[in-house]
Amino acid sequence: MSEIISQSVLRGLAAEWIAGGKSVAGPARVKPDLVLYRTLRSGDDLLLEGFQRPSNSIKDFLFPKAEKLYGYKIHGNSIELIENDSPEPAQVIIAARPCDAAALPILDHVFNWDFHDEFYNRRRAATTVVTLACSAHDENCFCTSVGLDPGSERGSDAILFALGSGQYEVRCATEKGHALFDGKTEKSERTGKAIAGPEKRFDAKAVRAFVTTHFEDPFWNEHALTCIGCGTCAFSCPACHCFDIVDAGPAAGNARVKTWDSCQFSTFTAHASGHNPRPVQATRQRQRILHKFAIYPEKFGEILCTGCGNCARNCPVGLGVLSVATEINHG
Amino acid sequence: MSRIGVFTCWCGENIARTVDVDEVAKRVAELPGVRCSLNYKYMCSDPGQAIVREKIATEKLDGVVVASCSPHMHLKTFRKAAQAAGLNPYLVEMANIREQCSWVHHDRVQATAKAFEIIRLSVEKARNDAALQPIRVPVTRRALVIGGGVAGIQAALDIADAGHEVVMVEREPSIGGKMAGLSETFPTLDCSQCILTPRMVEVGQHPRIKLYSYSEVEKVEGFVGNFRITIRQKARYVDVSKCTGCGECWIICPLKRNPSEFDYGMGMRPAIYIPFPQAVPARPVIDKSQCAKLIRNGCGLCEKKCKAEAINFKDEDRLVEEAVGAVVVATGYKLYSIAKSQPKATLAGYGEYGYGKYKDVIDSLQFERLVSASGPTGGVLKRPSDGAIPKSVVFISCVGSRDNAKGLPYCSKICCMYTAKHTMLYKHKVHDGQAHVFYMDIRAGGKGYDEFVRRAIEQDGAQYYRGRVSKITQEGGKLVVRGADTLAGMPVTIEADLVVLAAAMRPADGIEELAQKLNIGCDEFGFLLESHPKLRPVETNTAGIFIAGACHSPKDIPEAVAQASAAASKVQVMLAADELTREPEIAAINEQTCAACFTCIRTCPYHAIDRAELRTPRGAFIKNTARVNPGLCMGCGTCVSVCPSKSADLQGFTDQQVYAMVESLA
Amino acid sequence: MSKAQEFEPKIVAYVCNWCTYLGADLAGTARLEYPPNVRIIRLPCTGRIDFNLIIKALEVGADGVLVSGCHPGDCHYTAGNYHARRRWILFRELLDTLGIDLRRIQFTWISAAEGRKWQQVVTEFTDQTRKLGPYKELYATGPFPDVPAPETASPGVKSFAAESELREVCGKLLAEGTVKVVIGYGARGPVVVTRAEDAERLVWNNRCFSNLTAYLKRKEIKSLGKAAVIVKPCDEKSLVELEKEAQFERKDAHVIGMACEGVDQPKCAHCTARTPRFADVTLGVEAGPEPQTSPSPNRFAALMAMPPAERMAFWTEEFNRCVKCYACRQVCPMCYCERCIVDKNRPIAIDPAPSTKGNFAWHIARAFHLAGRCVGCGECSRACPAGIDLALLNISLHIAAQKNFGYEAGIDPKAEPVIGSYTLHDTEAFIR
Amino acid sequence: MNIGYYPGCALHGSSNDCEQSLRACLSALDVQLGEIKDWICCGATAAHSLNHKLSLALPARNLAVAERDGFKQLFAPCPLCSMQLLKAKKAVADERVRKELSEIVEADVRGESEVLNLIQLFEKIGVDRLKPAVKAPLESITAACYYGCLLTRPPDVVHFDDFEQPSSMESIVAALGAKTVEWNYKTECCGAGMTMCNEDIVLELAHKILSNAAEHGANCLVVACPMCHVNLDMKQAAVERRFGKKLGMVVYYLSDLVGLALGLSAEQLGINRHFVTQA
Repeated sequence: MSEIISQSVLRGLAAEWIAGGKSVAGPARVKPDLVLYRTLRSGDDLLLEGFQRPSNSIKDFLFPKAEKLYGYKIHGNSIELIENDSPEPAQVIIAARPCDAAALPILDHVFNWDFHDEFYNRRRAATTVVTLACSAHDENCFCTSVGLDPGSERGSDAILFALGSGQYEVRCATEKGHALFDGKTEKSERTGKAIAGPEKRFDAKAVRAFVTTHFEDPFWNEHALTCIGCGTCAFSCPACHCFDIVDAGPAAGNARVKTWDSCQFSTFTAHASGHNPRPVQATRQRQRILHKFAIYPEKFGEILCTGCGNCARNCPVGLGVLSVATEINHG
Repeated sequence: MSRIGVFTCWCGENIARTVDVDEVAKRVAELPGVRCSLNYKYMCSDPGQAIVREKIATEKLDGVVVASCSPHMHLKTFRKAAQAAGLNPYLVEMANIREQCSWVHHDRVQATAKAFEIIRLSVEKARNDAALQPIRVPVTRRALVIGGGVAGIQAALDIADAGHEVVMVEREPSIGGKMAGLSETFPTLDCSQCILTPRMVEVGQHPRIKLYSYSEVEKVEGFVGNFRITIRQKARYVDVSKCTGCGECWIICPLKRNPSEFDYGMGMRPAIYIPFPQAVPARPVIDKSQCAKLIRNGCGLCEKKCKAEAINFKDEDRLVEEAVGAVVVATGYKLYSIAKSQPKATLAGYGEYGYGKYKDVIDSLQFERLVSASGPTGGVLKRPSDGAIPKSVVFISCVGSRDNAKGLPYCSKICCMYTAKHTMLYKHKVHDGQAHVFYMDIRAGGKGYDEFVRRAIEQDGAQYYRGRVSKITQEGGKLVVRGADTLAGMPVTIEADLVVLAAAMRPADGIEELAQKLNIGCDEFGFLLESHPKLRPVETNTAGIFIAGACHSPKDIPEAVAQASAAASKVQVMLAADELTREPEIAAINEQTCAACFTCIRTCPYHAIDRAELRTPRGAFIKNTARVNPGLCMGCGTCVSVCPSKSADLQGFTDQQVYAMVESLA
Repeated sequence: MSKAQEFEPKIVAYVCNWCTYLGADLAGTARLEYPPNVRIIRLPCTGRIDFNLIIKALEVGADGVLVSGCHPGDCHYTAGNYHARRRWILFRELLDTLGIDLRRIQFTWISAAEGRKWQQVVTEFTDQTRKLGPYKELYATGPFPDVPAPETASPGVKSFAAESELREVCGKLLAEGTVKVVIGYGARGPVVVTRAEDAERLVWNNRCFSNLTAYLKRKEIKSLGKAAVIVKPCDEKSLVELEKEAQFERKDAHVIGMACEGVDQPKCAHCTARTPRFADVTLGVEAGPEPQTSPSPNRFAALMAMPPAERMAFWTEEFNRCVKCYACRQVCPMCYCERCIVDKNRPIAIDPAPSTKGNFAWHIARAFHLAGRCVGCGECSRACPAGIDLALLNISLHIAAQKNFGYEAGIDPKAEPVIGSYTLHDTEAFIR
Repeated sequence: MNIGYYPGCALHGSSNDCEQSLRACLSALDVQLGEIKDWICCGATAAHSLNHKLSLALPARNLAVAERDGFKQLFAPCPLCSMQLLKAKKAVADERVRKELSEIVEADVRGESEVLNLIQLFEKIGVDRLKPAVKAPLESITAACYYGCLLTRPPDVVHFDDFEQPSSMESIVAALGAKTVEWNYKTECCGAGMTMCNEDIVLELAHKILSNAAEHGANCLVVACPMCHVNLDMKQAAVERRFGKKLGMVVYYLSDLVGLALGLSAEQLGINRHFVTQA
């Protein structure tokens, strides 16, 4: 027997959560050709079909682009610190893509590695992730190449499978999932099944082998010539987690803010002395692939990429992990 | 910067009456970075300054803010006091709580609150101050004088007598300028050559004056104290060192019939000539457009005749470089050309006066030559057409000047005076002659000037008509001058033998190109732009370049000489020390981050920024950059605000300081 | 409200040291009283007052900003105020487009002798700002009519006829060694080809969006030797501006101009300049734009038709999506600074965090740095992952430069760039 | 070349000889004169002494009529007419005035057509076209070119030649093979309308003009204005009686000389209708 729920009930539930003070986020059509995960204002703000995946990731709601760590005020020669310990509101992310949810365990490891990031953990605890299995994939999706598939439940509290005609099967994986959906679904024999993933585009192990042994290979120079060094790939990637800490606001009363950073920026590894260990874009592109396919797996045992294809989709010049990895394989 | 001393002044009761100075001093003490905060009745007084010096020592302050009057009043005073106590003067700031607070806000609570915030602004600025050293620029203690007229001569002599070497560049074969061509000068009627020639000889023989005659300034590089001048010595075809000036060559030269530029076409000169007898240097020049030898390799008599073998037909222009610390521009004037076709689109000519059509219509400088003893007619006034003595001469003033339709709206200042002089000279030479003058207003404001004009009218019988001349036609050998006498209220027709036009004064030819070479401005008529009409009349906006004489605006000889001495004294001030010190509050560019777009170079009003290259110690090219020339930058900061990558900054008003001040208002 | 609680506006005044500051001093010596709300910041010249200071004042909570200096012609530094006036004219147009309340920013000329005028200006400006109340509308969200979104690129690749000719030409150039590298378009995006046989990877179709002139500044590409760059007529305009700013010399590059048939970008719908003008070689034949059944909606007009509060709400919404990935900066050929203004942290000129305030400051700086320089290639809007309609900011300044100074970027190689030059009679109706 | 033609009151009336001369010589140069229909008086010098707006409205209507008939160029042989038309053309450049005048004359005045006087017409045809067409070069003619006071004035309205020292007629006359003299009264007034109400002023002025031309060696006068022709030709006999001296100075229209040079006869050009024929 399977639990199913209709789209209208689902939207009603979302409206309920919002009314109940929860912060509900999900895909929304912001502009005719732009779908983003966004905090929803109402149930019918939620977009459930007619798009492949949003061009940002649910990382926005757990590891936000700008997070005030603490404030400080300078009085005379003393400084007063203002803690930022306001409680996080309960949060529901609905209709996330499996490749988004699969990245959460990755972030959990990083933010609880040698230092437990309480900001992240507080927010993570208050968040329930409801995934919507993919019903299609495009030329940029490559979840199958990194050991995932359109229906993978990794990282999600509950997963919806579209059954067509506005019906979805709900499978709750965790208590948080059950807490949300228990009593709200009906029994049915119809079970949903995710579509088959895209065929494997590259062999992740071969990529790992290549990057660990071809550090000086001219391939990097040639391939990265057209990379313009912006932060689009890193910032739209569900798994990328690098951040910078900056002071924002006037000197007298300031706030220390954690913001996203990207290894593709030229100033990312700029030293105060003026030296930059990664002076050209080739070294930065190499670093990104090295971190995702070799360094992170070496440390945490899993590939730092869920194959969502956002980097390829958003890159203004058509690069991204997919194009590098495929070229490494066929190069 | 964490040890700042704040000294709040009462200014007697000017501040203390409306601002609670104790309250302010107490609150300021808590400001970040403030080490000590006190107030005193008269900060600018000696005891007041003593407090500052003492606190700098005892509290080891590294920044001072004096909250009192406007920085324009006492910033220098307190900076000197701090320097005396060993603190770098540029670490001292002022907070204007008098003119901009206590005097304009009478509500005690508001005034006190505002005073505190004004002081906080200055404290934020002081906290981000950097110690600056005055800019030291080496000075080449030599000066360049462009132009050898009376102004140039006076400036050169003053500077040379003060012990500095002078390089004088004169375009004509001889120095002397326009004054050398005059007959007598108003208002004393003393002979122009008699008073000028001795000064010319003095220049020729002065040990510290290097005279480049028949030469022009080709290029000017460098900046105040360090100019590199390229001078073009035009080919003279006479070796000045060998020539003794005996004159055999210009006597033997067969080609006598070339109109003499010095006589403005009134007389002729040979192909090899000196412009006038008292020329300095008295060395001839061969006019290559007329000399048969140079054109068709004919003649060559002068070469044969010259015992000193000084003639050299192979001579060519030579470029010479001179290093100087200051430049005085004294290029003088020329007359408006009156003829129908004008060199500049904005000017129009007087077709109706027939200048250039009727031979006996001449301009004032041509008349000077005709009545000058060294002139082509030996001082006897013979009219150019047939050499007859003119019995009736009409002088027309304001020809071109004060006439918007002709494009020269300004008054040329000296024409009224020399026209009156001309009527006198004419009367003294032709006793039965009658001079007629058409004028609009008589402008005789100088010392003894008006009396001079009255004498020309009352004693020498010049007939003055207040009115304009409409047309001059030639009928039966007579020039019929049709004008109006507005005082009598009726038209006047005079049959004249000679008509003299008092043409407007315009700057010498090529002034615009010279101004561009020197990076100084000129106005729409070409006169050079002074730095400030009242306060700095002989300086220009480019440090180290001064102007004197008619090139700045129409003026008579006394004024030109006075301006020349003024410019010379300014040069002497500059050349007094080996080094020039300048305020260090100037721009500086971070050459690592400069994107070399050079917007700053386009923007800088002083051309103080140049392109430069960053190279490794071994000379390998790293990147292009813009670089500020500390000698020229005046510290306006315009480059700082147009620099996209924020690489340019202004010392004394750095971004760090300004942003800290704005953010302190949060 | 009683006198005490009545709202007292905070006013920041940037004044030049030689005229207005002395004018204020004169008001003091003449004991001319005026409200105490103004806080004076003394700078050597109006030329030194950069646009970002005006925004920084609003950021820190000023309710009114006064900017004043010497009358044109009186500047102690001869031209500082002329340069400043030119920038103010352009900057006001940008602020107006953003919906910032121009009544809160007052520009005036006050000479050292005009103490009375200083008193008058400060009094009137303070009263007016007091009536306007605290500047709550800054960064305020709120309802606004939707601005028509730019048309989207139609799917499907339509290659143009000149593609094969382009491959042939580039192959020959590389084979003969006239150029060492060809910067062109590949299947997925720009491609840098160094070997003749790789010329086959070059394409020419309706997806060739990128403005390849942005690659000419890259050290890695320069080090490869002389480059051939493929430009559409709109990209070619960038070369004109880059040459004016000493970033590029024509002799260093071989420009292959493509006669364009439109690449499905909003700019192509009404683009008529479809033939390159300065290219060394021109390939292909221009075509279109097809006559439009309904003219594409004028997004800029729709934006400017809104009242300022709604425009501000529109931009707050748009900028809130900005994640500061700087794709808009990196694709732009005119953004060639090694260290960008946003990377400078002593002082923090632009707030680095992607907060509302930080995003406004960044996009204002980026747009104003392109005043009179942006050639409208549209790449910043296309590259933005958050879909912010950045083209509207560039259009605002493009029109401003044209309307006020008759200058259009990328057209006339000899025309004086807008920033850094001035005329004696720039329009100054808004300056008191 | 098809040019709009505005005859004005003189050309059909007292100076019809000028029209005859014009039509003859222009047809020889195959230049068609299209007389604009329903033209009215141009206001001459009388109108603006009465009412400034009237002096603008009259010519403005003529401009509107010329535009209606589609003429890009409008030829007005009499300098008074051409000056008035140019004054109206300058006035309508100001949009407010243009609207006002259009209302008054009940026609849309745009003032786009180019106004030509007699000399400008020949300049338009061009010296390089005239020279080859010359069949009988005028060796015997030594002409004093007389412009009169209105052809070149007021300079900021007419913008034609140098208003004090004009030389445009001399270059045309020289192209016809004739010689010209430098003399003093090129642009002095001939008395114009005074010929009706105060004749002796005209006689005095005409005497100065004619005798100065003679003194400078001219054997004939060339004019480009019907009014001047009247005062110098018709009144020459009266001048000779008043000042008791024989002048016999033939006064040609510029079109007469062009016609003669093209080989036309005096009768065709209407020269026989002048008062002073061969000296």
